[in-house]
Amino acid sequence: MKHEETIFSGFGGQGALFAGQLLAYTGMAENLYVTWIPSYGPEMRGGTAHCTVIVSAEEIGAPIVQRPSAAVVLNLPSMEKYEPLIKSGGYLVVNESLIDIKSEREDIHVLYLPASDIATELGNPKMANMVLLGAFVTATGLVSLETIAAQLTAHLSGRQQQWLEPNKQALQRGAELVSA
Amino acid sequence: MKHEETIFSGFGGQGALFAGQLLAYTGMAENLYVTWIPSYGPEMRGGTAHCTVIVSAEEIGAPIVQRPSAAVVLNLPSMEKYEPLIKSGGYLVVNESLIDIKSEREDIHVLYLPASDIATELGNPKMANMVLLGAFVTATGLVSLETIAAQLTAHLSGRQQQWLEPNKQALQRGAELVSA
Amino acid sequence: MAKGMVIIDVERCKGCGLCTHVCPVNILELSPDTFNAKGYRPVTVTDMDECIGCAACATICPDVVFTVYRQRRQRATATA
Amino acid sequence: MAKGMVIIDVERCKGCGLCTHVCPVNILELSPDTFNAKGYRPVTVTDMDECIGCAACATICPDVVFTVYRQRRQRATATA
Amino acid sequence: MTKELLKGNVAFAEAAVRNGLQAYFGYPITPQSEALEHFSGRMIELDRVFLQAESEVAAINMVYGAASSGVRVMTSTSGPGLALMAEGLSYIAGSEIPVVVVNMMRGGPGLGNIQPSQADYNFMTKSAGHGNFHPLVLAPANIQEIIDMVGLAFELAEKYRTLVMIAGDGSIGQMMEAAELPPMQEISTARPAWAVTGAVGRAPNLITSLYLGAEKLEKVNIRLQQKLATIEENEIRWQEYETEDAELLLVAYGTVGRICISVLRAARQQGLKVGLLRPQTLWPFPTARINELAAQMQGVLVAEMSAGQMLVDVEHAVAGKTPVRFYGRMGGVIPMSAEILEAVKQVQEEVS
Amino acid sequence: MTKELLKGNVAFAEAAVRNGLQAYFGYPITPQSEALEHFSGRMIELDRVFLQAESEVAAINMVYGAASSGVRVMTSTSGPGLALMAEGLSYIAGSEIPVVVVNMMRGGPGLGNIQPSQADYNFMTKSAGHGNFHPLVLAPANIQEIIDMVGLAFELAEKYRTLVMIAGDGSIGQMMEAAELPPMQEISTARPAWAVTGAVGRAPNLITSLYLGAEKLEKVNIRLQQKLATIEENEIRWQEYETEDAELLLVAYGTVGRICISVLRAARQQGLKVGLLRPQTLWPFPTARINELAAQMQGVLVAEMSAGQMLVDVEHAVAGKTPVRFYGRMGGVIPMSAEILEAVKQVQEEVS
Amino acid sequence: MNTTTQIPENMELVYQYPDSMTKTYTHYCPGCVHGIVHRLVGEVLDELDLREKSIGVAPVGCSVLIYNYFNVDFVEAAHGRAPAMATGLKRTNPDKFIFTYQGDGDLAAIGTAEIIHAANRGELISTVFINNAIYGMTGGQMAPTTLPGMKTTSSPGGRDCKIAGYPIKMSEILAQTEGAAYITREAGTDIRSIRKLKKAIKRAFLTQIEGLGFSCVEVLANCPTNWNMDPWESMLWSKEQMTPYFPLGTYKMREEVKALKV
Amino acid sequence: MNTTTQIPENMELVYQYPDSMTKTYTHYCPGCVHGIVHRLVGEVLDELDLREKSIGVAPVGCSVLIYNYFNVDFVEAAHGRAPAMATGLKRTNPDKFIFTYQGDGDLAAIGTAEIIHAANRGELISTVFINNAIYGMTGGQMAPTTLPGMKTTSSPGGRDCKIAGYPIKMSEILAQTEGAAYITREAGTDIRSIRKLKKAIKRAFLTQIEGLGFSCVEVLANCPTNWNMDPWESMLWSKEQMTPYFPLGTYKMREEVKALKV
Ligand SMILES: Cc1ncc(C[n+]2csc(CCOP(=O)(O)OP(=O)(O)O)c2C)c(N)n1
Ligand SMILES: Cc1ncc(C[n+]2csc(CCOP(=O)(O)OP(=O)(O)O)c2C)c(N)n1
Ligand code: SF4
Ligand code: SF4
Ligand code: SF4
Ligand code: SF4
Ligand code: SF4
Ligand code: SF4
Ligand SMILES: [Mg+2]
Ligand SMILES: [Mg+2]
Repeated sequence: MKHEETIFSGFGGQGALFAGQLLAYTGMAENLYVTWIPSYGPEMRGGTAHCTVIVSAEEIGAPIVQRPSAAVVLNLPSMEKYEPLIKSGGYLVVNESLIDIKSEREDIHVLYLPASDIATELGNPKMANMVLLGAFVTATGLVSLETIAAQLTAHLSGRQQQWLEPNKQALQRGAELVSA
Repeated sequence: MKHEETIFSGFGGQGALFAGQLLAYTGMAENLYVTWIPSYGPEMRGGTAHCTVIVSAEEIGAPIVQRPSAAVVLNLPSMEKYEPLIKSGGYLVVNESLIDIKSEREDIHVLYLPASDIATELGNPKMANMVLLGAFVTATGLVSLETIAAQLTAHLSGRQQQWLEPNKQALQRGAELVSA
Repeated sequence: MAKGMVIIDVERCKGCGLCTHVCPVNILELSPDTFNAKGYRPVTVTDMDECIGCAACATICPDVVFTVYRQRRQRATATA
Repeated sequence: MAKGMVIIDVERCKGCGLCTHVCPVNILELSPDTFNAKGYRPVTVTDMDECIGCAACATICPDVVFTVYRQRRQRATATA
Repeated sequence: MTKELLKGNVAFAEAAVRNGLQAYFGYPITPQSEALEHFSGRMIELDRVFLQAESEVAAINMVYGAASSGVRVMTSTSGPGLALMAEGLSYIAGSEIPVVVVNMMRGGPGLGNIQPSQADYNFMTKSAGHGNFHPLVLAPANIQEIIDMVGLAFELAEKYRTLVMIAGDGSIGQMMEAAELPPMQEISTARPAWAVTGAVGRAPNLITSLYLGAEKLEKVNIRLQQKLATIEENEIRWQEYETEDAELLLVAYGTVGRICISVLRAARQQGLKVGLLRPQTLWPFPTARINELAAQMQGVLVAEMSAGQMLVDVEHAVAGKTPVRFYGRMGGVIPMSAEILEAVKQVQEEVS
Repeated sequence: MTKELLKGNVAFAEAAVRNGLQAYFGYPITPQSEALEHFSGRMIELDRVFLQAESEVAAINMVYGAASSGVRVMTSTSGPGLALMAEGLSYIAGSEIPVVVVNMMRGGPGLGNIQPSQADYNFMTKSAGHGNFHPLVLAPANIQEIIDMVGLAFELAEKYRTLVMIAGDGSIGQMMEAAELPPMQEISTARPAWAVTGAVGRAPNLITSLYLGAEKLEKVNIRLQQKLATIEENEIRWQEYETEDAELLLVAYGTVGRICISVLRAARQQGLKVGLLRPQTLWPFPTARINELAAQMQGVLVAEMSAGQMLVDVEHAVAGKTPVRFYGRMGGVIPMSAEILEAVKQVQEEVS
Repeated sequence: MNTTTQIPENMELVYQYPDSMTKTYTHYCPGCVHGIVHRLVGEVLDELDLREKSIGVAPVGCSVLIYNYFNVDFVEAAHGRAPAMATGLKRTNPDKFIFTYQGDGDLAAIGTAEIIHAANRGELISTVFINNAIYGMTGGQMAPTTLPGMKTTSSPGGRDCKIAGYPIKMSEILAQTEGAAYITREAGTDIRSIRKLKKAIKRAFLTQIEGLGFSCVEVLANCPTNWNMDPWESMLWSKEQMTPYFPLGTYKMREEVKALKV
Repeated sequence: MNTTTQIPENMELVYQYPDSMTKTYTHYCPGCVHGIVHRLVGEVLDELDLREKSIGVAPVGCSVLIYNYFNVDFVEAAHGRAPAMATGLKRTNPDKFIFTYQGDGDLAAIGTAEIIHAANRGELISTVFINNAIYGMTGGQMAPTTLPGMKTTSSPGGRDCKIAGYPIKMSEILAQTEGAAYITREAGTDIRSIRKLKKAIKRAFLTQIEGLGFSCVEVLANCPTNWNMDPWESMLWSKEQMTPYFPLGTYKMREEVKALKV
């Protein structure tokens, strides 16, 4: 039965919350149950932001979890915080561009991607989140890349629509890196 | 055992509350337990005002009573309200000057005094309360007239001190009328 | 003949005396001996013939005691 | 020789760039390539010799990044 | 059925709009500001009334005014704002007009923080202001439920002419879930007979909570209490999960209630016969049902994001029939299902 | 012993002055305005601080400020004013500073009237604001007791750094009785170490209720709850009357408590074995003692000037050991001893 | 009223009981300006034919029972909150005429924020503000408008402004707000001022009807009871003592308001 | 700070970190004027030697954590109540220097009554009032001072003053109160205005110290984050857009205040 509890985490502005939302939209589009819940703190900039996304074939109880089945980490503090918490057999997706440490766990799948570098190459370092998301769903098979791309089209805000194609490319690049 | 539950009642400004307080001060001076509790309403003029004074040889529980053992009534509405409530064997003291009805009860002591007329005669119709109080304590023997007079001296407010002697006379006139 | 007249709603009067101070012809006074049902000495008119219907009394009365009439003039009259 | 000099507390800088707009001799810019621990591109001085010690940078900096020195004048100097 | 992925704050706001909300007055406060923001766009767009008040004190009195004229009106806030509304809420209760208030609870007391909490339970269910009254309190556990409860809240508020509160626990305002919004409802232009709308062809109406004379005010209080009694008779709502064969009962509401669904699943997997009762109305409280269930239980565990407020009501309901234990987190900490499961096991051990 | 005939409002105000009150901030409201008026003369005369605030919201925050610097400070109010203080009270609780508030309860909800009431029991004992807290609540039944309780209130507030309320019921503010005031106490110029007094020779002090981070705020909440637990252990106060051989227990506080003394006398005269327990602290509540007494009783009658608020605590205490019945008046009606006696007889009949 | 009185034919009615008012006997003390202003409000409601369109908002203060005296829908606000309640009413009933009637404790102390923000929003409501320099209802405590040196039950030594603050000038403050269209301070203490006051009330009400913005008429009044004066003495005292501190006059009047015919 | 740097002998220190401030890194967004004003407050506390005498009152708003940045005793007020809390502090600690630091939501919305009455009482406290035309902390909702047409998260179509009310001018209002001794509106958006602002803060603080009455310095500020601008752009926007609506200048200055040397 499909059931993935994923944490997306990074600096404010790195798009962790949006990547999580996009996954939730996609799960919903694929007729799965989903919850998305952000950490929220005093509305000031500069802190870390994370969200928990649950995608499941079954109705969801707790929307937050102590030990996620997966974590997508965009920066070092997130890596340090969530790497130890991932359930055995789970996934850790790492933005290698900004995180220069490696996981020592052998009971989880770890994917390292130079996400920020790829994103910068595609025109905007803020798209690192999409690189990681593309890699994550491809590795886990949780949802299909096509559905994500469709949801991206639907949910990228007006100002961001100019970045639609590059974002799709970022997803694609992430996917390619893990399926390669 | 001494125990008297008295209601003083009249128009606002007729001094029902003060007469009650004076009785309470006097009871205290005579080493009795006392409570004084006013009716209080929206602070507007023109309504009726009443208070309940309990003077007792024993510690006092309820400070208000459904059926007083005595009532001192300064105006007609007060008469109409409290006359029926007085306990059998109790006292009703009536300001005859303003109340032209009579009690038909035979189980209580009723004293009629032309209090306002006497007070006017003594210089101020507002002293009717003292006439009635003098009569009441004399008839019941609850406290002594001397102690009241002493308390009057102690508790008449600054502006009212000019009326001290006339007030004492009013007490005396009331007392004389019942002991006569 | 009187230029004006007032009707007094005795029971509404609280005997505040304000009207007695503003009547330009000084015909209002508090009743020296009678009381109304509320226990106030209500206002009375000493000489209605003197009334000029100026409505000063009605203008200051807090208790809407007065109804005021005035002799019709030739030209249209503004209301108070 | 320089008329002034500034010391920059790199770690306090948030890279807001305000100082770069007010320096009268235009010697401040945000570091194009380095980041401080908080992840900001901190301000740097391109040519300290040009600094006149006017303290404009310190006056506008919201994060108290600058310490400013100025050549002693003959007459007493008012502080900023 | 068209579900959308909706954030709790936006969901309840849009649900209110579609339920024919005529006016919203509020003051920003985390964690419910997105609701106010949503109203600010939607209500104006629909040519209805939206006004950001200068304070919660003003907001609740604006609501009071609007409700007096018989329109559908609401506000939303969180702890400190709710406290500032206490006087107004009491006036509204005394005036017997229908008003809906959403409280997205955050950590307290005082400024506390903005993390989720359930520590306003007593404030809402026991008093919410001075005098003999308290609101009817609904407690949603997911986005669909908060949407549905908005409609229910208006219905109940208007049916009983009473104050209805929706008690969210911060997280429910922030989380997203798929849910279906109701269809857009026409705004009714009819106004109830008691409302102030201008005294045309009838005696003037008066909306007041002032009753001079103790006997008069006592009558009003008796009426209010009777109304509350009627509500207590008719409007108790809760949901049960696997209680038929349960030997240990979990009682929890809101977000903790849904977390307990996960706890229950995990417990059952481990062979523990756990059931869950999730109150959907905090007042009136499902006292009788809990009492009934208590008979079959070896123990009851109450879980809350508070120091144990609903706990007292559960204890009252259980009435000594079986031991009642408590697991609580405070200050904005959301309990994890694993922690509660631990607590369940502990109770299990203790009682067996 | 020199007793004076004192009005309740004046008595507690003067008692506060003599207990070394350094500052009073308040806003007039019936039935406690005489206290504010008394302070207005006495405090200024003694060169202490008296200020009539622009509202109760301001008053409680002035109190909050003054208390933060470690001085002895208080306010007094009634229902609507208390409701407006809810936010401030919660901040004070969260900041753990000692504050004393007198509430002379009047008829509610809303504007209600100004007659005596006990309908703020829940508001005071269960919440008094948002978040996990409630004050320590003292309930005087006569003038001497309110005088003594003012001293006690300051003592407890300062000992536990907590919020203490004195719950008067309107009539106690208005009535006069003979009582003895305490001697004039010197004002202590010492300030506690936690107070803000200017950071001279020490690290800055901070008075706050803000704790970012759920774990931090949870710790504070745990400390607050532990403090409440300690208070519950040490500070329960009540008075008993003829309970030794009683078969029927009256429970009542404040003015109703003293009325029940008359009820008890009358009942005993009629051969009814009635006893009375009068809580002097409403929180913490004499739960254990009532539970203990319940064992010997055929029934318990709770009398209140409310819809039955303390009733719930008594039921909780009795825990099913014996039937609990209620006699209440609302909206400012003071129950007469004769009415309560009737209720006693009815319970007697019902249970025997 | 004595209806049997014969009215001579050459007489015309120049003053009669306002239709908008009930015949209920007021609870005010003898000579209290509250009564005068009530009457003026009634007359203006009549003249502008507003009775059936009106919703009044009662304050907490001596005029708490104002609703008993008008044939008009009313709500009873919490102390000081009348402008907020009026805002709620007006926003949802834009075709109705909404007015508040407030005392100085109500408007200038506990309700300061609400009146200022209602004014600043240009809320289409009208406020009648009775400044009697005292808390009448609760027994004569100091009001925010109590004069320097004035003795009250909570300033027994006379208001010491250094400690108790200064009498607050609400009209001056309200005039500073953008949304206020008409702010004036009048008096209700003699025939001339009362006639002017009535015009001001009418102008204020018309300001709302014409949609021009917020309007407020401050009325320097009296409180014979708590001032411990007889009514006429209190009128003179109000004029002599209050007016110098609270100068009469129009503090704000938009051009469109000036153009209104009253 | 890099302490190894060699300071040439002919150089003198002209600017250094204020003693009254802690070295704590602030939580403010890059380029936020809150930081500039904090610094100025720190400098003035230093210059007037007030650190050990001071008790600060923190608001609820972005500057809620101000106490972390000063070596000064602090209390954290409820939203808008800082002036009341300051009053309680000052009355019981007349020898201490008490200041509040408040945002526009805090001071001009929910705390309107408290600031006006503190001013009107002539409370001996000083207020620094940061007007950034927005609710910064809660995510950029409309403030009472938000400009006409300005888009915020709660005025998504731009502030429509007919509905949402007009930007409120607090300095103009506070200047109307008797107890205010010094009320000025400054800006924190360029070198000249910042230097002037510092003098104003110093004057305000001295006003309290000399017992002259209430003082308040309004600061036109910025909020790059919620205005969606880069910091410098926000400074220019503040100057260009806010100043016309909120004219800079001294709105009230008692003679004795004018005489103060700053
Ligand atoms: C929250 C609250 N605080 C206090 C009161 C008590 N109170 C009633 S009226 C009033 C003041 C009345 O003064 P004012 O507004 O000047 O009206 P006036 O009686 O002088 O006409 C006060 C303090 C209340 N009802 N509610
Ligand atoms: C009673 C209450 N209502 C609302 C809030 C939420 N709140 C916190 S700060 C704030 C506004 C902040 O704006 P401002 O005062 O302008 O300060 P800024 O962040 O812009 O500096 C609000 C509405 C609160 N904490 N308490
Ligand atoms: S109408 Fe004029 S003249 Fe006639 S009684 Fe009245 S005030 Fe006097
Ligand atoms: S003014 Fe009116 S109430 Fe006063 S005395 Fe004259 S008629 Fe009577
Ligand atoms: S002191 Fe003046 S010249 Fe030197 S860096 Fe700063 S702004 Fe530029
Ligand atoms: S102003 Fe300060 S924080 Fe901003 S870039 Fe310059 S040094 Fe850095
Ligand atoms: S107390 Fe004063 S304001 Fe109130 S009715 Fe009497 S005179 Fe008028
Ligand atoms: S949100 Fe705005 S006001 Fe707050 S710190 Fe950031 S820039 Fe400054
Ligand atoms: Mg007044
Ligand atoms: Mg702001």
